[in-house]
Amino acid sequence: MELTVENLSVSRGGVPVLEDVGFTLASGRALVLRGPNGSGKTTLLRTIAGLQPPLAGQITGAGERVAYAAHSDGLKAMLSVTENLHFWAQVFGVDDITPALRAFDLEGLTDRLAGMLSAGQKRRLGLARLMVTGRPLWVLDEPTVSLDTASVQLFADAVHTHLEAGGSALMATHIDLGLAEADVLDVTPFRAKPRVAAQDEAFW
Amino acid sequence: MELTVENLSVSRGGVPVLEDVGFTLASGRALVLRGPNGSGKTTLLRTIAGLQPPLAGQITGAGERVAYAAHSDGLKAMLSVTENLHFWAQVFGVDDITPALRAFDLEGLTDRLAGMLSAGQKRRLGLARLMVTGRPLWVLDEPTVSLDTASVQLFADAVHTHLEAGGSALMATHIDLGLAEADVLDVTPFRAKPRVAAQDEAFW
Amino acid sequence: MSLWEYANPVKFIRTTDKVLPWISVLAVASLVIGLIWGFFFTPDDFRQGSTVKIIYLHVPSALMAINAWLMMLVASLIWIVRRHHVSALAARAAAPVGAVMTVIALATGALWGQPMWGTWWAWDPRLTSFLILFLFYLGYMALWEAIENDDTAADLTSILCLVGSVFALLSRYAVNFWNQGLHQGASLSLDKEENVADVFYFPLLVCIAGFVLLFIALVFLRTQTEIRARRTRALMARERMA
Amino acid sequence: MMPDLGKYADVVLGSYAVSLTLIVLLVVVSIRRARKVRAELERVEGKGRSDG
Amino acid sequence: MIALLTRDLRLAIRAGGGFGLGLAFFLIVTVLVPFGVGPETGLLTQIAPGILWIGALLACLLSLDRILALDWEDGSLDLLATAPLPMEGIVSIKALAHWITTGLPLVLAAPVLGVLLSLPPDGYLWVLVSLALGTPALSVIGTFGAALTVGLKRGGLLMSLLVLPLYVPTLIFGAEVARRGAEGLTVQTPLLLLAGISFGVIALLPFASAAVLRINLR
Amino acid sequence: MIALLTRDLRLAIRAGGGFGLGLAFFLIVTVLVPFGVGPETGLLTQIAPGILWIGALLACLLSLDRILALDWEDGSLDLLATAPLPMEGIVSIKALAHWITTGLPLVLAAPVLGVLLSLPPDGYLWVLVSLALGTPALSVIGTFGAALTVGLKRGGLLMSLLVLPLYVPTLIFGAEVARRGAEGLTVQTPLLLLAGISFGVIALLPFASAAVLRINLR
Ligand code: HEM
Ligand SMILES: Nc1ncnc2c1ncn2[C@@H]1O[C@H](COP(=O)(O)OP(=O)(O)OP(=O)(O)O)[C@@H](O)[C@H]1O
Ligand SMILES: Nc1ncnc2c1ncn2[C@@H]1O[C@H](COP(=O)(O)OP(=O)(O)OP(=O)(O)O)[C@@H](O)[C@H]1O
Ligand SMILES: [Mg+2]
Ligand SMILES: [Mg+2]
Repeated sequence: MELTVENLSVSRGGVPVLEDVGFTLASGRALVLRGPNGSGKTTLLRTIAGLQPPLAGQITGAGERVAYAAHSDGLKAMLSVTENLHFWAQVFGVDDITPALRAFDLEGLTDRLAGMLSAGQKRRLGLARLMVTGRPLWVLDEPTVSLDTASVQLFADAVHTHLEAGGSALMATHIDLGLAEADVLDVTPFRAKPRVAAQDEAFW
Repeated sequence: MELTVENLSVSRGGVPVLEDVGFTLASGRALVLRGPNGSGKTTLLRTIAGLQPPLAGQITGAGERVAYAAHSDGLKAMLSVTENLHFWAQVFGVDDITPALRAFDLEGLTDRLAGMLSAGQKRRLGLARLMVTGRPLWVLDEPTVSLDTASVQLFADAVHTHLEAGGSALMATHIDLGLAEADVLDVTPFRAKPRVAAQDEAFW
Repeated sequence: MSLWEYANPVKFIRTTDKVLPWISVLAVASLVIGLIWGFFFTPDDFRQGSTVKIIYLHVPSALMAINAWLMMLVASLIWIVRRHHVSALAARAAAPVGAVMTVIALATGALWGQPMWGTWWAWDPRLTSFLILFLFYLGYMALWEAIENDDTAADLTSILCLVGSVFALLSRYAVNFWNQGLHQGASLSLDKEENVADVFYFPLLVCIAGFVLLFIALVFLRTQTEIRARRTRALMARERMA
Repeated sequence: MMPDLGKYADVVLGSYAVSLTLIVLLVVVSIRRARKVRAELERVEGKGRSDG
Repeated sequence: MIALLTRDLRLAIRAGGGFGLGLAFFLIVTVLVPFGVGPETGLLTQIAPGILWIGALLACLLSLDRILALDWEDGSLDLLATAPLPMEGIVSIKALAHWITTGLPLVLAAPVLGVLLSLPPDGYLWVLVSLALGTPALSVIGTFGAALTVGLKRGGLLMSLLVLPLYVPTLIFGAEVARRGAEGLTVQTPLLLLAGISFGVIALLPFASAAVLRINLR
Repeated sequence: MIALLTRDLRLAIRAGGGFGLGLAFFLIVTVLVPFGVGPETGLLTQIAPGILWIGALLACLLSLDRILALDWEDGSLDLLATAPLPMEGIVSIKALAHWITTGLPLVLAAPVLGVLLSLPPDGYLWVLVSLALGTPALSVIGTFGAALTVGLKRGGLLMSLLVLPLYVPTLIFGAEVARRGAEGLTVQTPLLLLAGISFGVIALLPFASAAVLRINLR
C-alpha cells in the first residue's frame, strides 16, 4: 500500500501554509521534504500523521500505518532507556526491543535514565522508538538534529533496512542522508498565497 | 584579551567527562568543538560559560565576557519578537536592537509572538540575542540546529562580523560553517577514563 | 433554512446595525420608566419598608444572570452542531454581561439581606448557587482569554459550557439539599395567591423588560465587536504574510 | 421629591448606586471597545469600506 | 492500556511526584488548620469532617497538572495520539493512575489525620467511605480540567479555576455524608447521591475529556 | 533590574496567569469551606480569620511555581545567570513581581471575602493589616522554595511541602493578629512578631535563595 496525498492544504494556527500538495510514496521508497525555515514542513508532517485535520484534500494510506517522530522525543527523564523503549513497544504490541537498541548503538546505555543522556543520545533513543512501532510508514521531522556523523550513518542504515523490508519513510531534513531510495520534494512551490486564516474567511 | 583554558576537567552529574582540556582562543578567532554525541561538548561549554564549576583547571578571560546560547533559547512564547529581544538588550544595557533583527532576517516578524514561530525562526531569534549582549566572547552550543542553509549563512555572516569587530566565538557544531577564522578542536582525546563520580572519591 | 442566514457575520452586522438603535432606545426608555416608577411612585411594603424598592434591580438582574447562561448554552450547542461563527462569538459576548448581572444580583441581594435577615450574606441555597454561577462565568471567560486560536477557544469553551451547565444544575440540587434557605420563593408565578401586590408588580415587569432589552442590545453590540475584532485580526495576519 | 426611605435609605440608595454604576460601566466599556475595534478595522481595511 | 497504566504509576513513584506528595500536602493542610483557626478541641471536632474533605480535594487539585501536562511537554501525548489506543482509553487510564497515586492514599490517610482534628469516633468510618466514593469523581473531573488546559503553559491556576466549580456537588455530598456520619445521623440520601455523581461522571466525562484533548492536540 | 520586573509583570498579565487567577483561587477556597464544614453562621464567624489566612497562603503557594520554573524551562534562567545582574537581585525582583501579581490582590480582596464567612466587623481592619504585613514574607519565602526545587520537573508539589513548614510562623502570627483583632482583643505582640518576621525574611532570605539557585543551575 502506498501513501497518496492529493490536493492537500494544511494550516497552522488557522493560517494556510501549504496548498495543493500532492505526491505518492510507494513502499520501499523514501521522500525527503525540503524547504526553508517556516515553509510548513512540520505542519505538513503533523497533518499526515493525523495530529491535525487537513484544510482540504485527501490523504490515503496514512492513519494507522504511521509512526511519527517529532522535534521532541517524548522521553521520560525518570525512566531508563530500556523502560522508555519497552513502554512504546508494549503500546504498539511489539515484543522485542533488542534490534532497536542495537541499530542505534544504545546497548551500552540500557540502564541509564533518559534524563541523563546527552542531546544526541536522547535523539538516538527517540529514533529507536520507530523500530518498535512495527508501523510501515515513518513520518520524521528533522530526525538528525544533534546527531554526529556516525549516528547519522546509523540512522541512514536503519531507514535503509526499513525500506528494504517494504516500509516507507517521509521526512523533513536539511542535510543529505545519502539514501539511494530517496526522492526529494521541495515544498516551496506549494506555499500558500498570503491569505487570512481559513476559519476567518467567513468574516470577509 | 583572549580566552585561555588550562588543564580543565569538567564533570556532568558528578561523573568526569573531559579531562585536561587546554586551548587558547584569541580575539578575532573562532574555535569549533567537534566530537561524537555524548563526548562532553555541552558540559565543557557550560563550564566555560560559568554555569557550573570546573572539576579542576583554570579558565581565564571568560566570566563577564561570555554570551551563552544553549540548546534552549530562553524565548517567552507570550512576548513578541521585539519584546523578547528588547528585554535582553535592556538587561545587557544595549539600546538598539535593529542590527540584530536585520542580521537574522527577523524584520518581517517583529510583532509575531515568539510562541508562533517555526523551529528555525525561533532559533534565529535565539541567536539574534547574542548581538544585543554586547559581549565579546560567544559560547554557542549547536547554534545551527533546525536552520536551513540560507539561515546558516546568515549565522556564519553574523559570526564573521563579530570576529572582525574583535570578538571571538567558541562553538560546538556537527556541520561546517565555512569560516576562514575557525580552528577545530576535537574533544575525543580528552575524554575522561571511566571512573566513579568525582564526589565519590572521598569514599575510596 | 432562513434563520441560519443570520449566522453570516456580514449579514448579522447589517441586520443588527438596523435594529440596534431601536432596541437601545427601548431599553433605556423602559429602564428609566420602570426604575423611576418603582423608586418614586410605589409605596413602602408594610413588612420590608422602603427596601422593597431593591426588587426592581434585584429580580431583573437575577433573571438575566440565569438567562444569559442559558443563551450561552444554546449558542454553544449551535456552534458545536452547526459551526456558525457568530453563535460562538455571541456566547463569548454574552458572558461578561451575564457575569455583571450576577454581580448585581449578588450585590443587591447582599445589601437587601442586611436589613431583612440581619446579615450581608447567608449560605442560602439560592444565594449560594448564584455564587457558583459567578464562578462558572469567571472560568468561562478566563478560558476564552487564555487560548490564542479562536476556533480552538470556541470549541473548548463550548464544551466547558455544556459540561458546566450539567454541573451547575447538579450544584443547584446539592446546595438545596445542603441548606434550607431564607430566601423567598418565586413570586412571579401565575398563581395569583403567591404574587406580590400589583403596585409592585407592574413597575417590576417594566424593569424586567428593560433588563431584557438591555441584555439584547449589549449582546448585539458586543457580538459585532467580536466579529470586527476577529476580522481585523484576520486582515492583519494577511498583511503580515504578504 | 425624594421619597422618604426611612432608616433603610443607605441600603436602598446603595443598591441603586452599585447596580447603576455597574450597568453604566458595562455599557461604557462595551461601547468604547466597539468604537475602538471599529476604528481599527477601518484602519486595517484602509479604504474605509463599510463592513462587508 | 496496561502498559500506559504501569508506566504512569512507575513514573509517579520514580519522579517522587506520586504517593508521597499528595499525601504530604493533605497532612500539611490539616496541620495548618489548627494554626489558623486556633486550637479549641470543640471547634475542631465540629469542622473536622469538612476540613478533611477540603484538604483531600485540594491535594487532588494540586496534583492534577501532572496528569497530562508532563506528557504534553515532552511530546509523548502527540505520540500517544498516533498510537493504537483510543483517546477515551488514554484519558480514563490517566484518571485511574491519578486516583491510584493520589486519591487512594488520601482515603487511607484520612482516618489517621482525623485524630489530629479530634474527629468524633463515629466519623472515621464515614469519612473513609465518603472519600472512597468521592475521590474517583475528583480524579475524573480533574482529568477533564487538565485536558482543557493542557496546551497552556503553566495553566495550573486556570485549571483550578475551571475545576473547582465542577467539584462543588461532589464536595457537598461527600462532606455531608462525613458530617452526618460524624454526628451519628442517617447518611443514606447523600451517600446515594454521592455514588450517583461518581458513577455518572466516570461513565460520561471521559468522552468530553477525549474530545477536548483532541481539540487541544490539533 | 527594572527591565526584569516589567517583563515579569507583563508576562503575568499576558499569560493570563497573574492578577486574576491567584485571586480566583482565594475566592474559591473561601467558598468551598462552608460547603465542607456546613453553613452555620456562628461556626463560620469563629473560623473566618483563620480560613482567610489559610486561603491566602494556599493561593500564594499555588502560584509559586511560576516564579522561576518557567524561566528555567525555556532556558532564560541560564541566560540570566550569565547576564550582568547579581543573582540576589534576580531573586528579589522575582519575589517582588510575585507579590505584586499575587499578594497584593489577595490583601485587597480579603475584606470582601470576609463577608462570605461572616467575619465580625472588628475583624476587617486586622485581617487587612495582617495580610498586608504577612504576604510579602510569603512571597520571599516562596521564592526560596521555588529556587530550591527549580530543576525538578513539575516540582510543584514537592515545593509546597518544603515551603509549607517555612510558612508556619508567618501563618501563626498572622492568623493570631487577625483572630484577636476580630475578637476585639489586643494585637500588639503578634503584630510586632509578624512585622519582625517579614522584615527579617526580606532582608536575609534572598541571599539564601541566590545561593540555592546558583547550585541548582550548575
Ligand atoms: C446575595 C444574595 C441574593 C441572591 C443571589 C438572590 C437571588 C435571587 C434570584 C435568583 C431571584 C429570582 C428568583 C426567581 O424569580 O425565581 C431572586 C428573587 C428575589 N429575591 Fe433574592 N437573592 C439574594 C438576596 C435576597 C435578599 C436578601 C432578599 C430580601 C430579603 C431577596 C428577596 C428577593 C425577592 C423578594 C425576590 C423576588 C421573588 C420573586 O418574585 O421571584 N433576595 N433573588
Ligand atoms: N500560531 C500560528 N499562527 C500563525 N502562523 C504560525 C503559527 N504557528 C506557526 N506559524 C507559521 O507557520 C509557518 C509554518 O511553520 P512550520 O513549523 O510548519 O515550518 P517548518 O517548515 O517546519 O520550519 P522549520 O524548518 O523552521 O522547522 C511558519 O512561517 C510559522 O511562522
Ligand atoms: N547526570 C548524569 N550522570 C552521568 N552521566 C551523565 C549525566 N548527564 C550526562 N551524562 C553523560 O555525560 C556525557 C556528556 O554529555 P554532553 O551533553 O556534554 O555531551 P555532548 O558532547 O554535548 O553530546 P551531544 O553532541 O549529543 O550534545 C554523556 O555521555 C552523557 O551520557
Ligand atoms: Mg519544523
Ligand atoms: Mg550537547
